[in-house]
Order: sequence, then C-alpha cells, then structure tokens
Amino acid sequence: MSDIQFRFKLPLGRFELDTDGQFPAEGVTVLFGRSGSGKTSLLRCLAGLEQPRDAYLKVGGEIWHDTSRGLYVPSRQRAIGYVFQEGALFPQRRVINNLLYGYQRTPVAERTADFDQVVQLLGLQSLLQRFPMQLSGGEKQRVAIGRALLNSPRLLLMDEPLAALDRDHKKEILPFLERLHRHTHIPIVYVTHNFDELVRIADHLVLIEEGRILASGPLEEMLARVDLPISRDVDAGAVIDAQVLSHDEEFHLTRLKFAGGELLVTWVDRELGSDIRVRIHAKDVSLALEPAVSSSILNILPARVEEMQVHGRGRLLVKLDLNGVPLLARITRHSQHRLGLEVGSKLYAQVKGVAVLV
Amino acid sequence: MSDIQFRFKLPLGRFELDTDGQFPAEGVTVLFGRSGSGKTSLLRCLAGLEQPRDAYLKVGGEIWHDTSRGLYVPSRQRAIGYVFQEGALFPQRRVINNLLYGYQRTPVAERTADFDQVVQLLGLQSLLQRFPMQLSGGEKQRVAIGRALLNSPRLLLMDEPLAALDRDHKKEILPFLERLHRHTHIPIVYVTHNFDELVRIADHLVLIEEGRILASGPLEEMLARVDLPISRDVDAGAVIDAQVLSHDEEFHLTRLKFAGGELLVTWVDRELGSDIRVRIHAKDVSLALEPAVSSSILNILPARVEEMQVHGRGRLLVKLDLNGVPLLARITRHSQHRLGLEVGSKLYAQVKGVAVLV
Amino acid sequence: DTLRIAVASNFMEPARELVRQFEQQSPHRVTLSFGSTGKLYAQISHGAPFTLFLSADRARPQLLEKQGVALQGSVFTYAYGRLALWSMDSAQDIEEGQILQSPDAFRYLAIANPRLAPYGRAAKEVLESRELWSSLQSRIVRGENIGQTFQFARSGNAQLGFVALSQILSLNSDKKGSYWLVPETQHAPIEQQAVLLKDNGAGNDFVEFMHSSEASNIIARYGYRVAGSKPDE
Amino acid sequence: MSDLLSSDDVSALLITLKLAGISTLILLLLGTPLAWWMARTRFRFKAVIEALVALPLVLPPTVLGFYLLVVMGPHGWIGGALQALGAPSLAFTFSGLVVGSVIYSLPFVVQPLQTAFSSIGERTLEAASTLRASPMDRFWSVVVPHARGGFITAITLGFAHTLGEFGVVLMIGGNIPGETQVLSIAIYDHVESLQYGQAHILSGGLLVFSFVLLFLVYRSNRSAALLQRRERS
Amino acid sequence: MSDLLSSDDVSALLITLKLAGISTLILLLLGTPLAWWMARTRFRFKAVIEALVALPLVLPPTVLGFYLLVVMGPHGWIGGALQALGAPSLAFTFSGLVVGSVIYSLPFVVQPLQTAFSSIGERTLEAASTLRASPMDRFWSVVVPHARGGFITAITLGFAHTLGEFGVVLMIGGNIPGETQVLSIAIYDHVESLQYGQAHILSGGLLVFSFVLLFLVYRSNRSAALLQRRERS
Ligand SMILES: Nc1ncnc2c1ncn2[C@@H]1O[C@H](COP(=O)(O)OP(=O)(O)OP(=O)(O)O)[C@@H](O)[C@H]1O
Ligand SMILES: Nc1ncnc2c1ncn2[C@@H]1O[C@H](COP(=O)(O)OP(=O)(O)OP(=O)(O)O)[C@@H](O)[C@H]1O
Ligand SMILES: [Mg+2]
Ligand SMILES: [Mg+2]
Repeated sequence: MSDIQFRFKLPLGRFELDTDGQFPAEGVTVLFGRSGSGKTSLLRCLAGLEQPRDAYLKVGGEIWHDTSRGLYVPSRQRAIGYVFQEGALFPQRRVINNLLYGYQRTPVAERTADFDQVVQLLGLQSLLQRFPMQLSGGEKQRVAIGRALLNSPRLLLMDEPLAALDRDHKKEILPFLERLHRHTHIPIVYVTHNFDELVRIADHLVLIEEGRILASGPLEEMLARVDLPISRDVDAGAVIDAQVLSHDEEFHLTRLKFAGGELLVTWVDRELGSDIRVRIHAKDVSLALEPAVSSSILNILPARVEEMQVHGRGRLLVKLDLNGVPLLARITRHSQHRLGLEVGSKLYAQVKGVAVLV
Repeated sequence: MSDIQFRFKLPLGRFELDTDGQFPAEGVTVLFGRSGSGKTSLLRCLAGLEQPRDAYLKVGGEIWHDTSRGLYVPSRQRAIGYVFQEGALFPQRRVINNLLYGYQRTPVAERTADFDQVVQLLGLQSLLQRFPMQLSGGEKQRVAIGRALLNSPRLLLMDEPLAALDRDHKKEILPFLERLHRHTHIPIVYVTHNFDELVRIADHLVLIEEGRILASGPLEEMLARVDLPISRDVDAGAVIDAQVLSHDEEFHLTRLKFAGGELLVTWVDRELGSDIRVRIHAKDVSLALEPAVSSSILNILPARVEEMQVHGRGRLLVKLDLNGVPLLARITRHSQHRLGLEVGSKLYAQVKGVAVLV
Repeated sequence: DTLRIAVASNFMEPARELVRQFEQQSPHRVTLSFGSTGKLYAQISHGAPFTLFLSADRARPQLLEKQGVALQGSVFTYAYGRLALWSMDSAQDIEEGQILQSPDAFRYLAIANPRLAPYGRAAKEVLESRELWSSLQSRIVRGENIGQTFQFARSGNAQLGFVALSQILSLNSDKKGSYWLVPETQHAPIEQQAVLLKDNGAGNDFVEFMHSSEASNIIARYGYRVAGSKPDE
Repeated sequence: MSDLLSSDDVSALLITLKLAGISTLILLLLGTPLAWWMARTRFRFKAVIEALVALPLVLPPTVLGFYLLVVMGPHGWIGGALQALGAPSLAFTFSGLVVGSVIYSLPFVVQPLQTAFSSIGERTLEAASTLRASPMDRFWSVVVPHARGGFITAITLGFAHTLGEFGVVLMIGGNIPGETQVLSIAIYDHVESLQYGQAHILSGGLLVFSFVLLFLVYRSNRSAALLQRRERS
Repeated sequence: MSDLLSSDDVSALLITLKLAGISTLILLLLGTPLAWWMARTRFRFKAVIEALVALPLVLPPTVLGFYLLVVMGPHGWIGGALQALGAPSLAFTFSGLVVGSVIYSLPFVVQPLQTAFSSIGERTLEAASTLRASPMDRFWSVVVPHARGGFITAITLGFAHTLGEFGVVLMIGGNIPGETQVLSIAIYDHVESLQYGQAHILSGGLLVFSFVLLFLVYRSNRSAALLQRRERS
C-alpha cells in the first residue's frame, strides 16, 4: 500500500487546524501532542467527519477528499474503524448490538474480524447483554474498541483508546493491535498522550502543536533526535531493532544481537533469529570510562558520543553512536565533568533497563 | 480531623461492591485497581450518589450515611467536590457558568477557592465563553476539575481526573492538588489506574479487586510490600522521605539526607532542611558487592537483603533494608546467582534514577 | 337590569335587531348567547343563568316546562321558519324542486341533520313526500345545524341545499342565486318556540315586546312567518 | 357587511387572551410536576396515569364539555360539593372555562415535557447535587435549560390550543358576551350568521397575531439551539 | 332510551378507526421528515415554517373546517385545481376528512418529534457513519430508537386527537353515514338530540377502548425506558 497524503485547513473558533503531510499506509502512526493541539480534529478529518475549508486526502491510491475538485467519499464508504475519545456507544443498544453494528453492515466477503476473538481479547463475554449505561469507564472503552475492530476496517483510527484502561488491560490489547497491523496490514492512526504507549506501538510518529505538524518521521529517527520536545520527557529514549541470538535456560535470559553489539534481557519467548524491538530509556543508560566489574548491570556496550544537548539546568542528553545505532543517555553535568565527556569521546554505555516491546 | 470510616454493600447486576474500611481524613487516598473493580462505585458511595443496601459512612466525626439508623446526608449537603470520570459538564452552560455553578451556591463565608487562581492553574482563560461541546477531551476534563475545586469542598473525590491529560498538564495540576491538600487540609480521594500518578500523589493507598478491598495502608508501607500485585508492576518501587542537606551550585545538584544515607539528585529548589519525597523504581536499583568506580551512577548506598520474592520466571524482587528504610530492587536470577544473594547479605545498592516527587 | 337571552343560532340576526329596538325603548340591557338548541338546552337544564330561551324547535321548550326548569305556561311560538331550496347558481331553474328528480344536475344536496334541526326534519319530509329520500341518501350531506348546511351550499361543495329563507335574504342581491320557497303545506310547520326561565320584570318586558307589531315586522323582514299570520300556500 | 369589530368581539378577544394565558400558566404549574414525576418514577401503575392524562383527547370537545357540565352542574358531584361548601358554581363562569381548558389541554403540555425530561442524563443531575444544588435548584438550573425545547412545545401547543379551543368552552361557558364568550366562539357565531367579513377579520387577526407570537418564540429557541449544537465546525 | 348501538353507530366506529389510523400513518410519513429537517437545518427562516405548522391549532376547528371547505370548493384554489385536473372533489369524502385531520393534527406530531430529534447527540450519528450506516440506515437504527419517546407522544397525540377530532371533520365531512360520519359526530348527535343513553354508551366505549390502547402503548414504552435508565443502582 502506498502512502496516506493529506492537507486540511479547518477553522474551529479561534483555533485552526492547518496540517499538511503524509505517512505510510502501513504500521502504526501515532499522533502525539498536548491537550488541545488538534489531534482529535486531524483524526476526524481523516475519518471524513469534518468539512474542512480546504481538504485533500489520498489513502492507498484512492482519493477520499479533495475540496478543489469537489470530491468527497463519505465516512460510511471509507471502511474505517473509528474509536471516539468519548466512546460514543449507542446508548439504546446492548453491548452485543453495539459490537455487531458495523459487522452486520459489512459485506460478508469483506469481513476480516472474528467476533469471538475480539470479544475474548477485550474480555467482553460477561458484558454482552448489558446496556452502555451499566458499564464502567474502562469497559465502555473496550466495547468501543471492539466495535471499531469488528467493522473490518481498512484503516483504523483510534482516539486515546486506552486512556481509561489499567496496565493489565493495556498489556493485552496493545500486542493485539500490533499483531493486527502486522498480520492484516491494516494501517492504524493512533492518538495518545502517553509516552509509554507511543513508544510501544508507533512505527511512525507525527508531532502536533497548536494545530500544526511540528515533525513527522519513523519512530526510531524521531526518538533519536535530541532537538524535539519529546526528548525532554522523562521517558525519552531510543528504540532498537534486534534479533534473538540465544536463550539461557538456567537464568531465563535471552541474548539479542544488533548492529551495536549484544543485549541480555529477560527471557523472550521467540525463536532464534526472529526480529524484536527493544526500548532503552535515556535515564536507564549510564556512562563509564571502563566496563564496571561485579555489578548487576548486564549490558555494557562500547559507544561514541555523537551529540550533546543541555536539557534544563544541570542535565544533559547525550546521543551515542553504537556502531551506527543511536542510543540516548541522560546524565548530569556533574557526571559529564567527572567523565570529561565531549563529542567524539569513546566510552561504555551501561544499560540498566531494557524494555522488550514485542 | 479524624478518620473516614465506611462500609458499603452495593449490588450492581452480577457485580457486588462489598467494602469495609477506613482511611485518614487528610492527605490523598488513592483507590487503585483494574477496570471494573469497583473504584467508581466506591467513590459514588462516598459522594452519596448511590443507595447501597447497607451503608455506613462517617467523615471527620460526622455520620453521613447509616442505613441501620435510616440516616442519610444528601450529596448537596456534604460539601464535596466530585470530578466525574465522564466529565458530566452541563452542556447548556458556558465554561464560566459550569465553573461558577457550585461557587455561587457556596455561602460566601465558606468559599475557600479562588476563581482566578483555579482558572489560571488549569489554563482555562481562553475557554471561558465556550460551550462544553466546543472543547477537546482534555479541556473538558480540566473544566470538570475546576468546577469541583470551585465548590470549596471539604472532601475532594476525583475519578481519574487526569486520564485525558498530557504529561505537561499533569505536571501543572498534580502539584497544585498536593499543595491544596497540604495547605487547606482538604482530604482527597483519588481514583487512578496510572502507577506514576498513584506514587506521585498518594499518602494512603487502597487496593480494590472485584468489589473488595484487597489491602489498604500508608503509601510507603504498601509500596515496600513484595506480596501485593502492585509490586509486580514495572513501575514498582519505594518511596523515601528525606531532607534537603546541601546544594551544589556548579553542577546543579542537591544532596538529600535520609535514615539510610545520602542521595544526590538534580537541583531541587527547596530550602535547606525542608522535607522532600523521592521515589526509587525497583528497576532503577542495581546491586553490587563493591561500590562501582568511574561510573555515572551517583548514588551508591550500603544495604542488607531483607526479603526476596520471585516474580515471574527469571526475575526477583529484593526488599533491601537501608538502616531501617525499605528499598526495592528488581534483578534477574542471573544476577542473584552471580552475586550470591541471600537474605541477610550485605551489599551496595546502586541507584540510577531518583524521581523527586514534590 | 341585565337580561340574558339564549338564542338558537339560526335566529341570531333577527334577535340582534330585536334587542336593538328593545333597548331603545326600555331601561334594560340585554346580552345574547347563541348556540345550537341542543347545547342551550343542556346548559339550561344544568343551571345556565338565562332568563329567556328562544329555541329553534318546540320540543326543548316544552321539555323544560315539563321538567319544571321553565315557568309553567310561559311557552309561546315566536316565529315559523321558512324552508327554501337554494342554489348559488342564479341561472339554475329550481322552481317547484323539479331539479331534485334529475340526479345529473347536482352531486350533493345539503340538508340540516333531521334528528337535530327542525329545518332538517322539514327537508326530510319534503323529500319523503316525493319518494326521493332513500334514492338520494348517498347525495345528502348533513349539517349539524342550518348554519352549517348553508355553508355547504354556499361554498359550492353542495350544489343544492334546503336552507332557511332568512339566510338567503341576508345575502347581497348579486349573490342570492336562485331559490324555491317550499310551501309550508309540504312539511310540518317549523315552529320556533320560546320559554321564560325566570320570572323577572326584564324578561316579561321582553316577551311583551316580542308580541308587539314592531317585533313582528322585524321577524318577518328576516324571512320568518310571524306567529298568528297565515301559512302561505 | 364587514363593519369594524363590535365591542363584543373586542371583549371576546380580551377574554380569550386572558383564558389562554391563565390556562397555559396553570397547565405549566400542574403539568410540570406531573410530567417530571412520570418521567422519573418507577411506580408500577404509571402507565395508568399516563393513559388517564391523554384520555380527554379522545372525546369530542363538545361531548367532553357536556360531561364537564353535568359534573359541574348543581346535581353533579363537583357542582354539588361546591354548592354544599357555599362556593359559587363553576359552570358558565370564567373559572369554569379555565378548568375545562386545563383538562382538555393537559396532554399537550404533559407529554412534550415528559419526553424532554426523560432524556436528561442522570449524570448531569448528579453533578448538580454534588455542587450543592437542592432538588428545586437542580430543576431550574439543569432541567429547565435542558428541556427548553420541550417547554417551548408545551407552551405553544397549550396556548395555541386554548386559543382555538371551542367545544368545551362553548359547552361549559354558555357563550356569555363579556364573560365567557371567547374569540373562537365569536368567530364561529359570525360564520354561523353569515357575517363572513367579520369572521375573516377576526380569523385573519388571530392568525397574524399567533403567527408573530409563534415565530418569535421559535426564533428565540432557534438561536439557543444553534449555539448548543455547534459542537464541531 | 338507550337501546343497543345502531348500525350507523357501528359504521361510525369503523370509519373513525380507519380515519385515525390512516391519518396517523400519513402524519408520521409527513411529520417525520419535516420534524427531522426542522431539528437539523440551519435554514434562516426555519422559524417561519415552524410557526406555520403550529398555526392550524389557533383557529377553532369548525372555523378551520369552514376555510378548508371554501378552499376545497369549486371556487377555492384546491377544489378548482382538482376540478381542472378532472379529479373528484375532496369535500364530503373520506379523503377530504383525511386531509383535514392531517392538517389539524400536524403540530401534535411534528413538535414532539422535533424535540426528540434535536436531543440526539451528533457523536452517536457520527459513530454510525463510521460503521457503514447510510443516512436512512442511521435514521432507523439510531434516531428511531433514541426518539422512541417522541414517537410515542406523537402517535398517541395524533391518534387520540383524530379520534376526538370533530369540528373540522364535521365541516368538511358532511356527516354522511357509512362514509364520513365518524364516532365523535355520532356522539355529538346523540347529545344534541337528547339521546343521552346512547351518548353515554358510545363515550364510555370510546373511553375504555382508548384507555386500554393508551395503557398498552405506555406500558410497552415504560419497560424500554426502565432498562435504559438503570444506569447505576
Ligand atoms: N467547536 C469548536 N469551537 C471552538 N473551538 C474548538 C471547537 N472544537 C474544538 N475546538 C478547539 O480546537 C482545539 C483542538 O481540539 P482537539 O479536540 O482536536 O484537541 P486534541 O488534541 O484532541 O486535545 P485532547 O488531547 O484534549 O483531546 C482545541 O483547542 C479546542 O478547544
Ligand atoms: N448498572 C449496572 N448494572 C450492572 N453492572 C454494573 C452496573 N454499573 C456498574 N456495573 C459493574 O460494576 C463493576 C464496577 O464498576 P465501576 O464503575 O465501579 O468500575 P471501575 O473500577 O470504576 O472501573 P473503570 O476503571 O473501568 O472505570 C463493573 O464490573 C461494572 O460492569
Ligand atoms: Mg482529543
Ligand atoms: Mg470508573
């Protein structure tokens, strides 16, 4: 599938959404920005729910909206799945009828979603006969997700779908979404303000600020930049794609290989050689001139300082180069001083925490 | 103020809230539990919005509900501030009239909230003339918080108030809530499923599971337990109360003192000797038999292993004793083996990350 | 005193004229309330505050007298209604009602409801005597009262109507259309009776006035035959 | 034929406005709590009450009026009770008209209000309770603004229906000029007595007046509705 | 006095039910799109249309009927147009009754529907669009269930009002037994002609029948409403 190209100019009171860009029509594109920055507005434009003053939208070769030529494909013909920020369940229908609404309206040949599987995954079995009013906040959100998935979408648009969910539920749903887009190649546009979710799920990242697109690009590139506002986040850090090298049965560890060396992480139940994504928080990386001895830190990798950016008083974000793979480290100026860091310094990155993302 | 004591039996379809407990009528009590566990139901009982089959509620010496004696103080006479999970703004009123609704109904002598201050804090200036329909999700949530605060509550009940907010807004609002309850002694009952928020704001923690209270106690105690489900969370970790010892102008660092030793953290703008709370994630603590040299890790503290609990295959949660102060460390069994850890071992805790909470 | 008189709707115009005259020669003030005879009867028997009741028939005044609601012996006939067959079309030849025999000449014939209105009963008698009653059933539209019957015909929806002469006379001359005044021999008299409900001076004065020749002239001018005059042939 | 309005017509107009105004007010006072109760209660036999409220609708107004007259008359249980208490009778008085109009128009006021009331979200009312609002306060500050459309419908249907109300009023009012003769009856009388010119003037005036009134009401409601629904875009 | 129901009464009953049924159906077919349009449009002159829809209410039914009769007559613009097209006239036919009832009852159907329609959240409709529902589909699957209460009100007010409808029907129907004589007129006739016994039977029957019907409608609606609103507790 080719790209999703768009241009929208949508005035909303004193606010104006004025965006222009493109992202790949595969994988997960996350719209990230603060409250009121225009994430929902952009998503609604993609869904065809707004009538912008000026609009152009091309999805996988088809033009969905082009005000200059008076072209507009209505929402119902776009085969999308939209998870509203507010849920927007049908209050008069039981959960099961909410779930089946789009499903029943999808021609049988185009149905890609499996009812039982979705119900199972979202833990909705015991809720099917309830009315939306009888659900808790998180339950409503899960039903809304299920309803969108069961619409057999060719494009999934999700507005903070997991905001009301606890970590356990997130842990079940996120991998499902990841598998979904990997297996079915359904592109997902996903709004969140949660950094963990972003890093976990995004392939592509679009940063929005005051109705405009600040920056957009593949996640790895975007996360490795030290000039964007997200790099100031406490959760800033790099994402590394690696392969499974070996398993250590006794200590229940898995050894990963990537261009910059090897990483030892807790057991990952994947075959040898399979691809895997890990995330390393900048704050979990410490620097040392020589490899530490008798420490519980497992991963100590040789690196070179590529770029340093002062973040706030007394703190520094260091972009390291591990044989071509970028890694971020957040250290204090005290440490910088003590270690005598400068661009080009060779040293050791001590990685305390490695989060496996798949 | 004395305690808040309660007992509620509320059947909701096949679910039943069956709680019984107490928490201090000061500071922040967080209700924590997964989606559908009964957090909202309990909060509603506290607010007087439900009519449980069996209810007893005593707040600061006053009995608000006692079904056995037919006693019931209606919500409107409880002087509470309630932030609904769904916002529940008045759709026909402009933002300013939503905000002023409770304020105008509070006798002038009892008004404790300052309109301008609340509007300023929540960044609502430019939204005052809008209708709720014209707000973004996060904006609605901020208005709902403002409306509750301006009701000059004697008890603040907040149901996931920050779920739709980005980190920047949280960073502004959380400290305000902390100051609020410290300065005005308004107790806050706060529902969240976000671990960061929980640790940040809670003084007291109530864990809810399937309508029942699983455990309840002061935050430090609860967080230092290795037997509760929350200790399995990736964000599990101890909270330590410390005092400011000295400032390092050059490197912009602050040295803190607590019973277990000293901690060097990034500059904290507080006077010498003032109290401060820090949080140390279990995953940010590594163990070593001897203090590391030439490492960027600033804080290395002598400790003793007090308790070890296996968490999942290959991982271990270690409760350390730093001269009476508990600290958690999450390590791999590989490390345990390499370091030869057992209860009573003396070693060094290398603290990579210290999050200052106030 | 104020005198309240209940008047059957069909006598509305002459009643107003009578009152105008009466008030000029008497200190009493009169208010008129109009309604169908049936309605006024129901109201009077439930205590309506009227002094005099000018009914459109004989039945109700006598019933009121029998029930003791009205003053005994106060019933009198004040006018006889004149039935006319009327068409708006002035070119129409309807003399002697021959047209009733030619069904192609009209679609609807309006009459007053025979069960409710004396004019209707009279019309029914005319039709029955010509043995047209059953054959015309599907063409007969019934007004609840003679006023409504007239509107059926005047709006052109009914091409013919058995209406009251008084109604035709109140039309402008260019709108009078054509009519045939049905001889009173062809139907039982449309006797309009009045009855006193209260014994007071004003009421008695008005009844006395009703019997005056001045009153008789007014009544006759509006197309009624006055009590005591000879029925025409 | 069409002279200016008679003084009777003018007083009929005034009485009509007074009747419609007072009836609408009473209808709101009665209908609002009734509708609220019906929208909120879980009373088993609510449907009985609902059906009873709508019932006056199915009887022809004149017939309903007739039964009201019977009940209000000196031998009816209301009339009898009032008489026993020494209170004046309701029949043929303005108060009687008000009672009749209220009974007849009640469903037009209750039903739209009930529909509007039942669509109010529980959550919004709860929010108001936590913000110190008493039930009355909640009603004024939350329910009324929400049910604005329902109130507009209730008031226009109630008011307009009382303006045009006729059968009940004619029956229990007795068509007494200056007292119980309302505009609708005056128009009816003009039509009955073939004074079409005056009927046209009165009807036209009533229509224009009502149109302007309704237009203003709807326009004011519209601007409020627009503001609310500008959700996005 | 009160014999069994006459065959005319029975046919009046059947015609009434047919009239009320057909009128209600047409009212829904006309009123629903009209109400939807009025609830959703931002047309500048919407208030004009709204006021026009409510206007028939303010005229007394008989007077409205009179004007309809005039308009439907051969010289009126509707009657004239029909005549020019060779179509049969509407006056004194069942179709004419339907037209009259529809005009008179339109506001009772449109207004509750409009109120119900305007309280539907934009978000829910949008959700349906993203779930492949066409506008028609959305209407049936989202709007109708939401506006259930409004439809119940519209149908009961519309149906009940047509049952009791009287003035208009009386005027344009011509009271032809078996064709345009409806129950309300039959009852009226009985009352007017002092056949109170039969009037009581018919009124009582109508009341009981309507009560049962209304009760069933309201009860079915109630159970649905209860389910919805059990929100919490
Ligand atoms: N109807 C409207 N009238 C005026 N302003 C509006 C309207 N709708 C939205 N806005 C403004 O447009 C901006 C963008 O709104 P949007 O809902 O896209 O934000 P968002 O990024 O989704 O925020 P959040 O994370 O809080 O949901 C906000 O500042 C909002 O106040
Ligand atoms: N009216 C009702 N009928 C039946 N079950 C209900 C009703 N209301 C709530 N429940 C159930 O009660 C349980 C507790 O609901 P509650 O809203 O208290 O959960 P919660 O802890 O606030 O969840 P969340 O984090 O998702 O908001 C849920 O399982 C919910 O499905
Ligand atoms: Mg949003
Ligand atoms: Mg909840």
